[in-house]
This record gives sequence, C-alpha cells and structure tokens, in this order.
Amino acid sequence: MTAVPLTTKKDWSSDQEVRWCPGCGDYSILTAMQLLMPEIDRRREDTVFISGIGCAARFPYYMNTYGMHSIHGRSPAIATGLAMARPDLDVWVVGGDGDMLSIGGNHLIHALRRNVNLTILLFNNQIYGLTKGQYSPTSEVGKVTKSTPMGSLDHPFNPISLALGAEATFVARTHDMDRGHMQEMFRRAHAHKGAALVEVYQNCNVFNDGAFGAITKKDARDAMLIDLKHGEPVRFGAENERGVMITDDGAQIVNVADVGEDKILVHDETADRGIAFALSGLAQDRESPTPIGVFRAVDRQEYGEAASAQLAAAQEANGPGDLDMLLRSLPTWDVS
Amino acid sequence: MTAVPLTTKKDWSSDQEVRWCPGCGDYSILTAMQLLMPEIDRRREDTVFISGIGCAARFPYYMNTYGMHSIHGRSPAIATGLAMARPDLDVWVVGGDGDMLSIGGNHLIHALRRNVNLTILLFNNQIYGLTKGQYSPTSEVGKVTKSTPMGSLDHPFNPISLALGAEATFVARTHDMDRGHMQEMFRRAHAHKGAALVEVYQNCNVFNDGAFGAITKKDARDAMLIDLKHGEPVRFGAENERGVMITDDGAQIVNVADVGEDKILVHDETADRGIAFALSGLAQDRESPTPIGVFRAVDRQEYGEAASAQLAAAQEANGPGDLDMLLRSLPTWDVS
Amino acid sequence: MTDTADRTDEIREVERIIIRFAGDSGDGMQLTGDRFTSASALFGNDLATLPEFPAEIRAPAGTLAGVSAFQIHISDHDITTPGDAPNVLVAMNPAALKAELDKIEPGATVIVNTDAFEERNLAKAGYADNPLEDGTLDGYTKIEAPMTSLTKEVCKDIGVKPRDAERSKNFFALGLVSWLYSRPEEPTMIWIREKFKGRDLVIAANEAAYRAGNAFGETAELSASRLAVRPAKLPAGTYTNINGNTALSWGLIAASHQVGLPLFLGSYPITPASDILHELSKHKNFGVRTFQAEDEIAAVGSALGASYGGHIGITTTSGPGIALKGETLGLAVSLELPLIVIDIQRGGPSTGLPTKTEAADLMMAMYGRHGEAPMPIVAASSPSDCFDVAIEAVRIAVQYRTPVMLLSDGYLANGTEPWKLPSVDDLPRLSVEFASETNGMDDEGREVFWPYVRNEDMARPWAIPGTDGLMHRIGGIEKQDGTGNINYAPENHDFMVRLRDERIRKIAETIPPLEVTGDVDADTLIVGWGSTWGAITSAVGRMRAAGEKVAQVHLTHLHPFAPNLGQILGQYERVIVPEMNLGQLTALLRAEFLVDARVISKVSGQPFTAGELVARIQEETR
Amino acid sequence: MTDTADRTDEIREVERIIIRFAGDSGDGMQLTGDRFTSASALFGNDLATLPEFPAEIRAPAGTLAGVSAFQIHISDHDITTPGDAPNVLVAMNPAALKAELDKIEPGATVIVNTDAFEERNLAKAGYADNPLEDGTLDGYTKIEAPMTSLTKEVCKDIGVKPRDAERSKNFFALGLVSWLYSRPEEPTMIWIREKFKGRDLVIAANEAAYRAGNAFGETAELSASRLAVRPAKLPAGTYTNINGNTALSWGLIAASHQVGLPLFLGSYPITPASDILHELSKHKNFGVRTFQAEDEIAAVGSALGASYGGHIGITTTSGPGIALKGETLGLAVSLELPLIVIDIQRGGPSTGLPTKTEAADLMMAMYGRHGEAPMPIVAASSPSDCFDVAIEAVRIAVQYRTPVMLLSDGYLANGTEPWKLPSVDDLPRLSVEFASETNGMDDEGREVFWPYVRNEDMARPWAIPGTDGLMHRIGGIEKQDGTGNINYAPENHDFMVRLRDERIRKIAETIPPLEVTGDVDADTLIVGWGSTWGAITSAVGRMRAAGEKVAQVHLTHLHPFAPNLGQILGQYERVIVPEMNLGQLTALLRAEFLVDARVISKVSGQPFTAGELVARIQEETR
Ligand SMILES: Cc1ncc(C[n+]2csc(CCOP(=O)(O)OP(=O)(O)O)c2C)c(N)n1
Ligand SMILES: Cc1ncc(C[n+]2csc(CCOP(=O)(O)OP(=O)(O)O)c2C)c(N)n1
Ligand code: SF4
Ligand code: SF4
Ligand SMILES: [Mg+2]
Ligand SMILES: [Mg+2]
Repeated sequence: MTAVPLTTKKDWSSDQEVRWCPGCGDYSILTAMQLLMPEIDRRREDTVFISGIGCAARFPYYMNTYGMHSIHGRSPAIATGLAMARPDLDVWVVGGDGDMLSIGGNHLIHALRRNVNLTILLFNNQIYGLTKGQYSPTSEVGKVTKSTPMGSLDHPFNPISLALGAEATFVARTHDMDRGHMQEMFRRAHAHKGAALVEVYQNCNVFNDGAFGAITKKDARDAMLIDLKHGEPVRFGAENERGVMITDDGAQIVNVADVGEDKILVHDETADRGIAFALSGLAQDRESPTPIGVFRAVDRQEYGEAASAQLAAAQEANGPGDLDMLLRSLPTWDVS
Repeated sequence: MTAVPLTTKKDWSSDQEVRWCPGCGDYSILTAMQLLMPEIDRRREDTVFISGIGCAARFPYYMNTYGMHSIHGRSPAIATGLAMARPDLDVWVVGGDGDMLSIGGNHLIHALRRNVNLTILLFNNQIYGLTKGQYSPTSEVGKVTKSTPMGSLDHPFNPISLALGAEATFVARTHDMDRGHMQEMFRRAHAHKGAALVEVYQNCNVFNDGAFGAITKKDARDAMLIDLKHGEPVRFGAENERGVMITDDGAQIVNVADVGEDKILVHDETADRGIAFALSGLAQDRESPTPIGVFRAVDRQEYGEAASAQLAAAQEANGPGDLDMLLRSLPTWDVS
Repeated sequence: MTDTADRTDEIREVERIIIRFAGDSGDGMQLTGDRFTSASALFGNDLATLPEFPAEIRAPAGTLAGVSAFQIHISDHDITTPGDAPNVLVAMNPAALKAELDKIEPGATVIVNTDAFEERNLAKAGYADNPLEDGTLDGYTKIEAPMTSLTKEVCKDIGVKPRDAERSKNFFALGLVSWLYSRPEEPTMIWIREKFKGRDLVIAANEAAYRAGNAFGETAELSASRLAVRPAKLPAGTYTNINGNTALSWGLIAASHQVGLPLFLGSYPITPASDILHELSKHKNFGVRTFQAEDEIAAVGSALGASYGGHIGITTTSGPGIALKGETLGLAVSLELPLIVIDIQRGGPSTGLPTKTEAADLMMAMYGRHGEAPMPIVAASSPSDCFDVAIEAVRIAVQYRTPVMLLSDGYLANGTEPWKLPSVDDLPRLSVEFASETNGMDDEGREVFWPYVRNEDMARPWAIPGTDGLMHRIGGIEKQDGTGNINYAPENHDFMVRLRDERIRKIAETIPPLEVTGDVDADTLIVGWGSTWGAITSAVGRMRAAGEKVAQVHLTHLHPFAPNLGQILGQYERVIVPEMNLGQLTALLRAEFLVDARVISKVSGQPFTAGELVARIQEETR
Repeated sequence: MTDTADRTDEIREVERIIIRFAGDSGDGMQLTGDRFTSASALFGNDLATLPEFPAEIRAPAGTLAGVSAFQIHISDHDITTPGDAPNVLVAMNPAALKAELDKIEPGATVIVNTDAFEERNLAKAGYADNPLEDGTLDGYTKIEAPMTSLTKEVCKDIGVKPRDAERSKNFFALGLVSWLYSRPEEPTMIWIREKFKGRDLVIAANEAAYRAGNAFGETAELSASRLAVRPAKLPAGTYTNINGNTALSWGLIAASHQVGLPLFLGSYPITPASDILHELSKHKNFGVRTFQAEDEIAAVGSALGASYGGHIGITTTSGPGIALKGETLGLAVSLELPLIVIDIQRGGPSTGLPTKTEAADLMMAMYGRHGEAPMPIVAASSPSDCFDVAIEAVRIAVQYRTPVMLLSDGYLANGTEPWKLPSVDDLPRLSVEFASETNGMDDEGREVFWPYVRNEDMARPWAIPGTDGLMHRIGGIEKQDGTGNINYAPENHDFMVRLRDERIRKIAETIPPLEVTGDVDADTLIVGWGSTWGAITSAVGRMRAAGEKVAQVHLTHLHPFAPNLGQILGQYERVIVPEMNLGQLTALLRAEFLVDARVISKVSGQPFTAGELVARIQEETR
C-alpha cells in the first residue's frame, strides 16, 4: 500500500457545489467526515463512497475521493461487488432512510449478515427528502405527509433493531448535532472489519424539521440521550441518576437509587445480541430516552477476505489456472 | 359473512397431482394444513393462498381454495394488496427460505412491520430446492453446494431474529415432523390479527437431507427442542432438568438445579422484544437446543383494518365521494 | 399622475402573450405563475402553462441551479402549447436572468428586480459585470423595479418586519405584471385572503405588495408596455385550469365510479409521478385506497393483488420504476388480470433528468418484459386528456382483463390548460361482471370453475376470492387454455403465446378509427403521440395558415394501433413523426406498416415548440 | 449362439441415427444419454444432443410429468442439430412411451423395458390397455427387454441387493443400445470405474448390467436391427463434447485470460442459467470470484461494482432476471462501464416454461430499459459458439466501455456438440488499459481527471479506484460530456443521448462483415440468429441438396448489426426469418432496413427441426 500523505479537510472536499437546502443536517455530517478523513490512515485514492439516490445520497459528489452516485436502494449491492473485487479499497456506503430501508432494505440486511467490509452510514431523517416529503419506513405512526394526509399507518423500523436482527456485527447510532460523537462513531465503524452500520439522526429542516429536537438539542441531551460506552454502566441523566437494568421483561429504565448501582447493566459491545437488541428497543418514540453509541461490535469472518482466501486456497491446491488444461478437462479425442 | 359449512380434509384438497419429491417434508405440512382447515371457521371461498416460486411455493395448487402462484419473492407484496383491498378474506402466504428471505426479504420485513393481516408460512429447508440445490440465506456457513464447491461464506439469517428485528407482532417456529405442533402454530398464527410469521423447519430430502435431524427426530426432541409455552418456565430435557435464564449476558442455558427454579425465565409472549430475541439466539446451529413455539404475540394496529378505518372516517367527514363536486373542486369559471 | 381609467385606452390589444416568471427557488415563482394563470383563466383567456423546477429541493440561493421558472401562454383563441419564445421575462435575480435570457424572443420585455442585482448575487450567477448596465439587455425592453425595497417599504407601514416583508416581493412582481397585462385584481385578492386566513399580517403584506407593484407601473410611466389579451371564444361550459397529474387522478376516480369498482393504488414516490399518489390519497371518501409501498416492485405487486381481489389495481411511477416492474407485469400478462400501469415519463436513461420531460419509454412499455408479453399501451396528449385516457385505460383493462400501460410525461404532469368540465352523465359507461358460476366439468363430471375459458373478447372470467364455489388457482407458469391447469405441452404453449398476442390485438376492434385533421389530401402526414400534440397542432396550424398543405394524425393507442392507421399511412407520400426520443414510434410504424416514416427528434428535456417544429418539418419536406 | 465377431458383418451401415432415451426422472436417462454421447464422440462421430428435463425436481415416479428424455443424433458427417424425428426410442416405462411416441419417425425402433409395463405404471401413464399388446406399436420395430429383472438377476450373483441392482437398469439399456448401434464398450467401462471409484459393488453392478444388455442383444437375435455409423470426417484436431453453458463459462475465463483482468460473477440461481454459476465457481484458481447474490438486482449491482473496481463484471440469468435488472442496466449504460449480462432464454412470459427453450427476449435485450439506453447485443448460435461469443462480448465491453447483452437459450445451454478445441495461442488478443493520468484542467488551471473524455472509439477512460490522483465521481444523473459533472442543460442532454446511441452504433466498425452461405444468388435469403443456426443450416442444406436455391446468413451481432447487413438484405427478393418467438428480429430488420422480412415462428419450448423448417420455408416461397 502506498504511503498515506498528510491531508486537510480541503483535500477531501471535491470541487462540486454542495446542493443541500440551507440548514440541512447533511452539512454537519459532511463536515464531520471531511474533518475526520485526514486522521484516518487511508489515501483519498483508496477511498470510495457509494450511494443510492436521495438527498443523503448526494454525499459522494462532495468528497474528493472515488465515488459512485448509483440508483435508489442498490448501493449496498454495488458496494458489495466492489469490496469483494477490491479488498484493498476502503468502501463507504451512504444513504437515506428511504434508500436503505425502503427500496434498499434487502440489500442492506444481506450485506450485514454477510459481513462485507463496508462502512455504511444511514442518514435517518424519518422522511423522503428528495421527493419532497413523503413518510419513510422510519417515520412515526400517524405522520401527516403528502402521501398520508390522514396520517401514516405503518409501524416504523428501528434501524438498530433491524440490523441486529440481520446479524450485523457492528451497529451504532449518532446524531448530526454532535460532531465529536459522529466522528467517534465513524472512526469506530471504519476500524471495524466487516459491515458496520451507523445510523445518523439527521435533521431535514424542510420536510421534517426538529424530528430529533426533543433528544438532540443541547439542553435535552442529558435527560434524553443514553450514551453507551463499552465497559461502563449504562447510566444517564443530569446526575447520572438513571440507568438501564436487564430483567425477565427486557431492558428497563430505572432510577439507579431505587435498584442499586450493581443492578445497572454494564455495557458490553460484544455481549449476546439479545442485550443490544433490548437496548435498541428503548427508543421507540421521539420522547423517550434514546441510546446512542456502539450497540454491538463483534468479530466475525469478513466476507471479501474469506472469498479471497478461497481463491488463494484454490490456487494453492490446483495451481494457477491453466487455460489449455481447462479446455481439456472433459474427455477429449483426436481426429487426424 | 356466509355461514361456514362442515368440511373434511378432502374438501380442502384440490384435484391437482402433488408434485414434490417422494419423502419431501412439504407433504406433511400440506397434510397438517388440510386436516386443520376444517377446524378453522373460514370457508374455502374466503381463503386465499399466495405464494412465490420454489418447491414450497407450489403449495397453493394443492389447496382447494383461491390461490395464486406468483413470482419469486413477491408474495408478501401481492398478498399485502389483496389483504388491504379485501379485509374480508383470509390470506395465507407460503414460501421457501430463498423465496422469502433472499429475493423476497424486503417485502417480508415490510409486511411484518406494517402488521398486514397475513398468515405467513416460511418453509425453511436451508436450501434452494427447485433450482436443484444451491445454498440459501439460512444455510450454515461452510455449506458445500453446487454454487459453493469450497463451502459457503455467508452467515445465515435466523428468521425468528430477523422477524423480531423487523417489528413482527407474531413469530413462531415449528417443524415438519410434528403434525400436532404445526397445527397448533398454524392455528395460533391464523388467529392472530396482523402479520403472523411461522417458520417451519422442513426437510428437503433430495438436496439437504437431515438438516434438522439432530433436533427434530423423536429421540432427540427432549434434549434439543425447547418448547416455548406462554406462562410456563422455559425448561427442557428428558427430566426438564435444563432451562433458560436471562442475565446481563443474554439468554443462557443452565441446569435448573444449579440456579434454582425461580431464576428460570417464565415465557411471556407479550414481553419485551429483547427477551424473545434473546431466545431466538439460542439456536445458532444445528447442534444446539432450539426453541420452538410462539416467541412473540402482541397486539398492534392491523394495517388493512386501519386503512379501511381511514376510508370510513373520510366518508364520515366528507360524505361519500361526489364525482361532480370533485371536478369542480378547483377554481372554475363559466364560458357562455 | 393620471388615473388608471384614463390610461386604459392606451393599452394595446394583442392575440397572445407569453410570460416567463423566473427567480430563485425560494422566490415563489411557481405560486406567482399559478396566480397569474388563475386570474387569466377566470378572465377567460385560453392558456397553457409550463412550470420548470430545479432538481434540487433547495439549491443554494442565487445560483443557476436554483432557478425556478414558470411559463404561461395566454391567448384570445384556442391554443395548445405554452408558447415558443416568451415575450416577457420576469427575472427576480441575476441567476434567473442568466438562465432564461436566451429563451426569450428578440425585443422581448425583461422585468428585473434591481435590488437583487448586487455583487454577491451577480457573482453567484457568474456575471463578471452587471448585465443591467453592460449592454446585455440592449435590444430588449427593460423594466427595472426595486421590488424588494419597495415591498419592504409598503410593508413597514402595516407593521411587517423587513425579513418577512421580503417574502412578499413575488406579489409585487405579480401586481406589476398584472397591471402591465391587464389582469383583474380581484381573484388574486380573494385567493390571498383565503389562503392565508387567520394570518392577517401576511394577508396585508401580500396585498400591499401586489398593489405596490400595480402602482409602480403607474408611477414609472410604463404604459407604453401595456398589453391586453381578450377572452378567448371557447365552447360554452364550466372550465377549470388543470394539470395532467390531477386530471389523471380524477380520471381514475371517474373510471372507478363508472365501472363501480373501488380503486387501489400501490405506488412508490418518484418525480414526476408522486403527485398522483398525493392526489389520490386525498380522496379516500371515494373508496380509494392508496398504499405507499417499500419499492416499485411491491407497489405493482400490491396493485395486482388488489386486482385479483376485484379492485381496480393501479400503479404509478416514472421510467426507473417501470424498469423495475417488468417481471411483475409479465406475471400480470400471464394472469390476465386488469391492472393500470402509469408511467409519467422523465429524462433518461438511469436517473437522467428527473424534473425534465421526455417520451422515451414507449419501447420499454412495448417490450420491457421477457418472453412474448404483450400489453396494450395508451398515451395522453394534453393535461386534460389525461382524464380521458385514464378512463380509456380502465375500460380496456376491465373489458379485456389485461394490464394496460398508460404513458404521460413530465410536461403533461405539471403543465396546465383550461378544461371544460365534462358532465358526469356524459362519461363513458363502463361495466364489468365478476364470474359467479362454474363453467367447466372435471374428469369425474363435477361442475368446476375454469379460469381460462374465454368470452367473445377473448377475455377470461374474473372470479374474485369470496365467490361461492369458484375456488381456483392461477399462476405464472404456462397453463392450459380453458382449465388453467399447469401445462408444459409444446402445442399448448405455442397456442397460448399466439392467443395472448391475438387477444391484445383484438382490442383494436373497440378503438375508434383515427381521424386525420388539417389537409387530408396533403402529401405530408405528421404522426404524433403523447404530449407533442400541442406543439404539432400549433405547428400544423401555422404551416397551413402560411399556405402549406399538411395533414396530422395523433395516436392515443400505441398498442394495438387504431384499426385504420395502416390505411391512413398508406395515403401519404411522406410520414413524419415528431418524438421526444430517438424515434420509437417511428420504428414501430416502420416495422408494422413498412412505411418510410421519419423521425423529428428532440431529447433535451424540453417539449417541442411549435416554431421549431415548423422549421424542422419544412426541412424534412423541402 | 454365434459369436459377436461373426455377427458384425451383418451390421448395416447408415449415415446417421437419432436415438431418444426416455424414462422416469429417477431412471438415469440423462446419464445414459451422456454415456452414449461420450462413446460416440470418442468413436469419432459428429453428433448433437438435446436433453429434456421435467420442470419438477422429482415428479411422482411413473407419471407423464416425470418423464426425462435425452436425444442424440450421431452421424458420419458434419451435422448441426439433434435431429428431427428419432429413429430409435428407448422407453423405460409406459409414461415415457406415451410422452414420446408421437415424436419418433414412422417405422422407428422402439425399445421397451417390459418389466415396467405393469398395471400401476400403465394407469399412472394413463394407458387403459397395455400398449405393448394392443397394437399401439404396430408399424414400429418393437424390441422388448425385461430390463429390470435381467439386471437384478445378473446382479444377484455379485451380491448386490435387488433394490440397489434395480438402479443399474439404465446400464442394461445402454449396453443393449450400444450393441445395437455398435458403440465401443471401453469408454463406458472406464468411466464407470472412475466415477464410482471406491464403491466396488456399484461398479460391478453397472458393468454387469451393461454386459447383460449387450448379451441380451445377442441372445434375442436382434441382429437385424443392428446399425453402424462411421466416424465423421471432421477437421483434424482435439475434440471435446461440450454444452453451451460450459462453453460459455470457459469462454469467459478465456476472455479474462486474454484481457488480463479477473472475472467477477454476480448471479442468482435460475434455470437454465445456474450451471454457469456452478461451473465458474469451480475455477477459483483462475482468479474467478463468484457471488450468489440475494436477488438478480443485487447480482447485477455487485457485478457493476466489480467492474467499477476494474474486474470483468458478469451477471448470468434467464428472462425473469433480466426483467429485474433493467434499472441497473440503465445505470451501467449511463456509467459507461464494461459489464457482461448473460440471458439464457427460456419459455415465457412470466415463469412460463422454465425448463424449455425459447428466444423471445431479444426485444427486451434491445429495449427493456427506460429512456434511450442502447446496449450492444450478441447471440450464440451453437453450444460451442457460446465460447466464442463470450469472448466477443468481453471484447466489446472492454474496448467500448459498455454493458453487453449476451443471449443464449435453454437448448444451447444443455445441448452438446463435439468441439474442436482452439489453441490458446489462436484466441483473440484482447487488451485494455486503465487510465493513469489526468486529462483535463479545472477552472483554476489545475490538472484533473475527467471521466467522460473520449478516445477514438468514443469510449471514456476506465479509471479504477486506487489510481493515483484520478479521484472522480460518476453517477446516473445526466452528465456533461468530458468533465462528467452533473448537467441539466437541454443541449447537453440532447447531445449525450445521441452520443450514447452513436457510440454503440460505432461498434459496427469492428464487427466483421457477414458472409452469406448457400446459394448467394438465390431469390430467398434465410436470416437467423441464436440457436436456430443448426436447424436452418441443416434445412438449407437439404433444400439445396434437393435442387432448391436458398441463401443463408446468420447473425451474431443483433445490435448493432454487422455493417453489411443492409446491403445483403437488399439483394434478395424474399427475406425469411425463422425465430423462436413471434418475430422479434423480423421487426428489427423491418424497422431498420424497411425490407419485407417474414417470420417463421415457433414458440413451443422446442427447437426447430430441420424438416419442419424445410416445409415452412417451402410454404413461404411457394
Ligand atoms: C427506482 C426509483 N424509485 C424512486 C425514486 C425517487 N426517489 C428518489 S430519492 C427517494 C427517497 C428519498 O428519501 P431518503 O432515501 O430517505 O433520502 P433523503 O432524501 O431523505 O436524504 C425516492 C423515493 C428513484 N430515484 N428511483
Ligand atoms: C426472478 C426469479 N429468479 C430466480 C428464479 C429461480 N428460482 C426458482 S425457486 C428458487 C429458490 C427456491 O428456494 P426456496 O425459496 O428456498 O424454495 P424451495 O424450493 O427450497 O422450497 C429460485 C432461485 C425464479 N423463478 N425467478
Ligand atoms: S429536503 Fe431535507 S434532507 Fe433534503 S437537502 Fe433539504 S433539508 Fe436536507
Ligand atoms: S427438491 Fe427438496 S424441497 Fe423440493 S420437492 Fe424435492 S425434497 Fe422437497
Ligand atoms: Mg430520508
Ligand atoms: Mg428452500
């Protein structure tokens, strides 16, 4: 691998004009990324962003890396091919909640279970931005949008729960109001070998403004964000007075004082999926305390590497392919 | 609704020759169903089976009901339209692990989260039968098949986990060697309002014979099947000597004697999804004790009913549609 | 200052005016255009409009990418297009001027908001010098109005904050343009009061801005530019101004009403089709069910499921969605169930130009399925025609039990025209009967239901689940005609493939013969389909007015063709086909009728203008 | 009993024999056919085979649905089809007899396993009476052999249980047929020993059964029926017997070898394409990556991703899969990346007849995408031609940076023919260079990489991720030629649409001119494409042998056409196009060249036979 030169944010910014609505949360995610990239030890040349269609999916145009703005929902599939073919590359996938969970839901869950080496960023604004405001698979029930004048009926996906159900090895959540936390999650996801999903709560100020306001605005965070940290008790609140406890009824939010500190769950990113899943279930609406951070991070065979290993093993066993031998591998006869 | 006449198995059997391989597990599932139907209080006329493509998907042809043998993977979508349009019908969906989890994965998870009134039977034989033996999304890692001569690399889905991650309101598992249990699960799933998924372990004796032998054969069941029963402690083993306990590390299999009876989880179908999810995680391979039965059964707004309610509410509010008024609903002017 | 009444005498009467409003996406140009349109409609002009949006939701303010435009053609006689080159351009900022100037006619009037022509905006638009000063507008009639500051000023008095006041500047523009082109004020005032009911300050600001624009015209002595267009002599009736997507939605509701079956729409949002989903979802009291599916495949699947259940299943999308639905449409062909598939075409290939118009999906509509999977195709020719074509699509679907493809495009979808409302009594009477009885006998002599027995239209019975005693199974594997049982026999397959083809061709029997318009005895026939109708009609009109002989025929039915098309084509020496693609109908005509049809092709995301069509037809015929 | 040597003199020599093996799916007929084929190939006959499977994995034993058949045509001269009506039918059970009898020629030899003609089997096949006794076989040469019992008997001695022994009865049939038609015994014996290595009892049973079949011929005095076919005079070389899917897989590997880039296959299983996935997945030591995707869309997506990364991305499927891939193919067209899309066509529409052949996806290949999204199309004409066409597809894809559609069909996929192995040195030399340098300048004068700058083939540079300094973004929105930047300008779109069309047409420059065979100066030209080649060639041969004048041309390139096709078509009074669809190439020829091409159409899931083609060509020309 070629040595990685020193870069700054500017080196990672393409010459294309950024075309999101003024005030869109996508800007802060982009900035977080462009500031982070110089700290990650990969060259721009070895970095690829693949996206589908949507506002979020414009992302690759703004990164001065290799990039593909593909079609709606298919980025995990396209990226899977690229990552398998080119394990030397650093492949990122970016898309919105519609792109990745509606039309692209199947590709996403299959990429997760296969554990393809992709860093997947899901910008969840709980709305279809680019098509001007229809509800999405993460929108809350009863949402009034252009396509649901009487309110939507669909129970939303919880992307973290879905990913865990799909055997994901790395699942995290962050939000567009906290650059440091975003960068930490992106960095962790990037460092993970295999498929890493980061859900980013992202504000669409035009069609779904303030969707996460109740939990992400500065003065709400203490009470509403449960910051998961590996090896630490799961506690939150201004005085860390609340916490999460596991019982036969699942994950429960309790007052630490009521149950005693030792009953509080100590977060373990590598624990049984059931615990991570129970934690993901804590955020079932916009008004309940919501865990952010890394829910799960475990090691499992990475797909592209395993595929390459089979190629190597086949060469080891049978020698490099010999075309002439191949053509003669079925019974032959000679005519003279 | 028209009165339901008394019927027998024969009434529910179509005149089409059954064309599965001799010995295929699909036969016993069909028999279980045809024997069960007379006990369910719906007319054959009001019953519809929708399937995709695959061996399993042949099912509708053999039921003397309405039926559609559609295309690969799309049956949940087609059935969603039918169930929404016709809430008076009893709509069943049948398909294999390839049909429903590979190409059809997205439609399945969306039908589950929406809670459309469908009874979905997933015949899981961990293989592609109809296309003659490629591995499927439920096949174990390392499976040697026609398309994976050096062994498959994909970590499988656990259909129960996936469904729970997709917000399913009813999830159960049964197997083709136990007619009574199958019928109980079908009956329960059918009675559930909303989307009900039943995973049926099904033996494909041609391409994946004995996949479930280690857990479903009579003499293995005691030790290998964890029979979930609502309100009862989760115990198994010849002497009920083993059980499941929930800890901060998830669901654990323990010796009851070691931990004491009161530590054993009492199964609650309506409990937090996290517990059901942890239980589903117990069966990660063919050699570990595997829960069967109803993992989760909770009430939530049924989709088609809610959609119909909006129609009724709109009529209530605005009166039945008046075409002439509609045409005049934008500003008009007269030319004379 | 003289009073208005006085000045009125000076207003010059013209037959038509074409005005183009252009500004930043945030400037409210679509609304301004809409209001001007409404006022003109109520005034009695014939008109046609063409809104053009940027692809971005809100591109950065002041940039070329953010320019939003709205063109309206008003006339004192029957017109069919939003016009060629506009006579008037309203440019709210430098970017709008830069983006639109080359579209307008030489000598046109250019109205600019001078306040916006400051350094930052000029730079954003890529102007090195101020075009208002460097001679760029030489040869145009330039009207300079400091719209922003004047609006702020009049609003100050009524207590509106400057920042809020600024938002009303489009009403200033509207007031000015309305004064210049003699639009009545009343409808706009009423609209403002209704729209902003309860927000008194906003009402006051908008009204004040409008009147300020009006007054500006007076005070700046712009009377020389004043024009008027008389009401058109349209057939008597009640009119509404309608765009294609609304007309299409209403047509579907009307068809459902006429046939007596509920609508089910399965759709996935996509520009420029989403508005049909939005519109239909408002009419639940008509028994319309709308389902926003997880993708286009689920959308068509759900519609097909609903059709199976006895609803009129509909799916709406644009090109990329049709490309995804192909497999399910093949199933629908095999199942022989009614299904309406609506493609609001946009610029392709791939994501292409989502907000621009094009008509390059005809071949996909015809052939985008594996195997021999024929499907009837109809196309709308004007915004209001979308209403009629929707009804025709439903007629074919239910009568013949087949999926039907309906083609519209971005231009029709968003463009508007006055539409004489039909009387509900005059709508086509549609009907369908579900099967209710057995129609076959099994080997043991029992009465059974056979799903593929055919009536005189070669249509199979539509037996919906729930019907007594008619239990049956259908599927996508080849089946035996009659019984519908799976059948792999070679002769049966050959028979069924031909039967499916023939049964679609047979639809021609109920398609009314085409009528040639213009000079029936000309040498040259212009054949059109879809949204080119307006431009072709207008071009043919102009050519004939200039003494050239031309005949015209316009196709609603693309598959099968109307029964007399071949005969018509045979009568002309020259067959010319203007298309917004590279020649798709042209190829179909050549293959079917072996006539040397020639395409006039434009694939720029813009509709033809009549002027350019005239020129290109003349080129072809010279 | 006389000895074999003696009898040999009595063997009648014939030019050709067509044998059809038919039995229950469980009877091993495909294997029997394969073995007979191998022996014939090694013996030096020219041959062609046609396997036919039931759609069910294992339909109920003894039923018509469960019949599996294998037809082989062996000849002492160059042949191109598996033959018209078989001269010999081997029927292992009543169902096989019932299903196949009407396919064979009058007076043919019918060899039956009499043991299977018992009541239960007769009933399952739908025979009221035993056809061996009721005169059904009058007019045929009937050879009755109790194959099951004789096999059991010889196996008893070597200690094989009767149930296991029964499985060897197909070797009895093979032995008998081999004796009748003078096939060498040795290759089969060697094969048995290798195949069942380590399972000595099985080897012994199969050998014994084979020899018993042989002996049965002797003892039953069947010498009158013995025939022999001499080795064909084929060009000197090493031969192998190959089916289309294997040849196609090897062709892809060869192309990868020649061009020096690794293969990546993204595929989803589907009949009859799956075997390419199976075959390619065996050759990982060639650097071939195979990926079984979750569906067809992911399959083509992953292949496109691999292409972007510099691999030769391939996706294989059948009709339903192509119908799903349309949107992604449109993206590939827009991205201008090499991609090989392989459609092994089968009976449609919808699920259709999955195990039967058809060639009705040409129009979808041509037009199954939204917008103007042209894609080159090539088609294979025989099993071994699949090898060459795969290389040609890769050549076009890498040279022109475009997705290429390769059409084969179920008949080619599974049918076999002897193939003279090419020398690796003689394979086409392919090459491609990745971009390595900047090629443009940005506004500020910095050197940058522009992804849509074009070379003399109008191909854009293929700059793969990882390349120093060439970072760039591509996508499906319309882009500016050269820079590749998103561009919504009308003129640019019109330009790009035409450019994409032209760049595909330009491929014709490197397509070798077509050569007309047969009577170049005839009035009638038969134009073919795809797997009809064998039948057409054979039919033309027969007609010419009978003194009729006919010319023939066969197309490998369906889009664009070879450069001289128009000129060739113009030379003939009558253009006839046999197709396994309703006339798809016919329509393309008519539209493009305005010639009155007429289709001879067969859509029964079966290939044409030469005989029926002769008759239908004569009908058309009479
Ligand atoms: C096949 C296809 N279907 C539909 C669309 C229209 N479309 C574009 S983006 C989008 C959804 C956008 O929502 P999301 O993915 O959440 O992204 P956001 O804009 O909110 O960032 C849709 C439906 C399309 N481009 N292609
Ligand atoms: C669009 C499409 N792709 C692929 C196929 C081929 N195909 C038919 S069934 C099947 C999978 C069968 O596996 P599963 O769903 O598990 O059913 P099983 O046969 O095992 O019961 C496949 C890949 C098809 N019919 N249609
Ligand atoms: S529509 Fe919403 S998500 Fe899209 S750019 Fe605008 S604010 Fe951002
Ligand atoms: S292939 Fe397997 S699943 Fe299919 S019918 Fe045969 S045994 Fe059953
Ligand atoms: Mg979104
Ligand atoms: Mg399966």
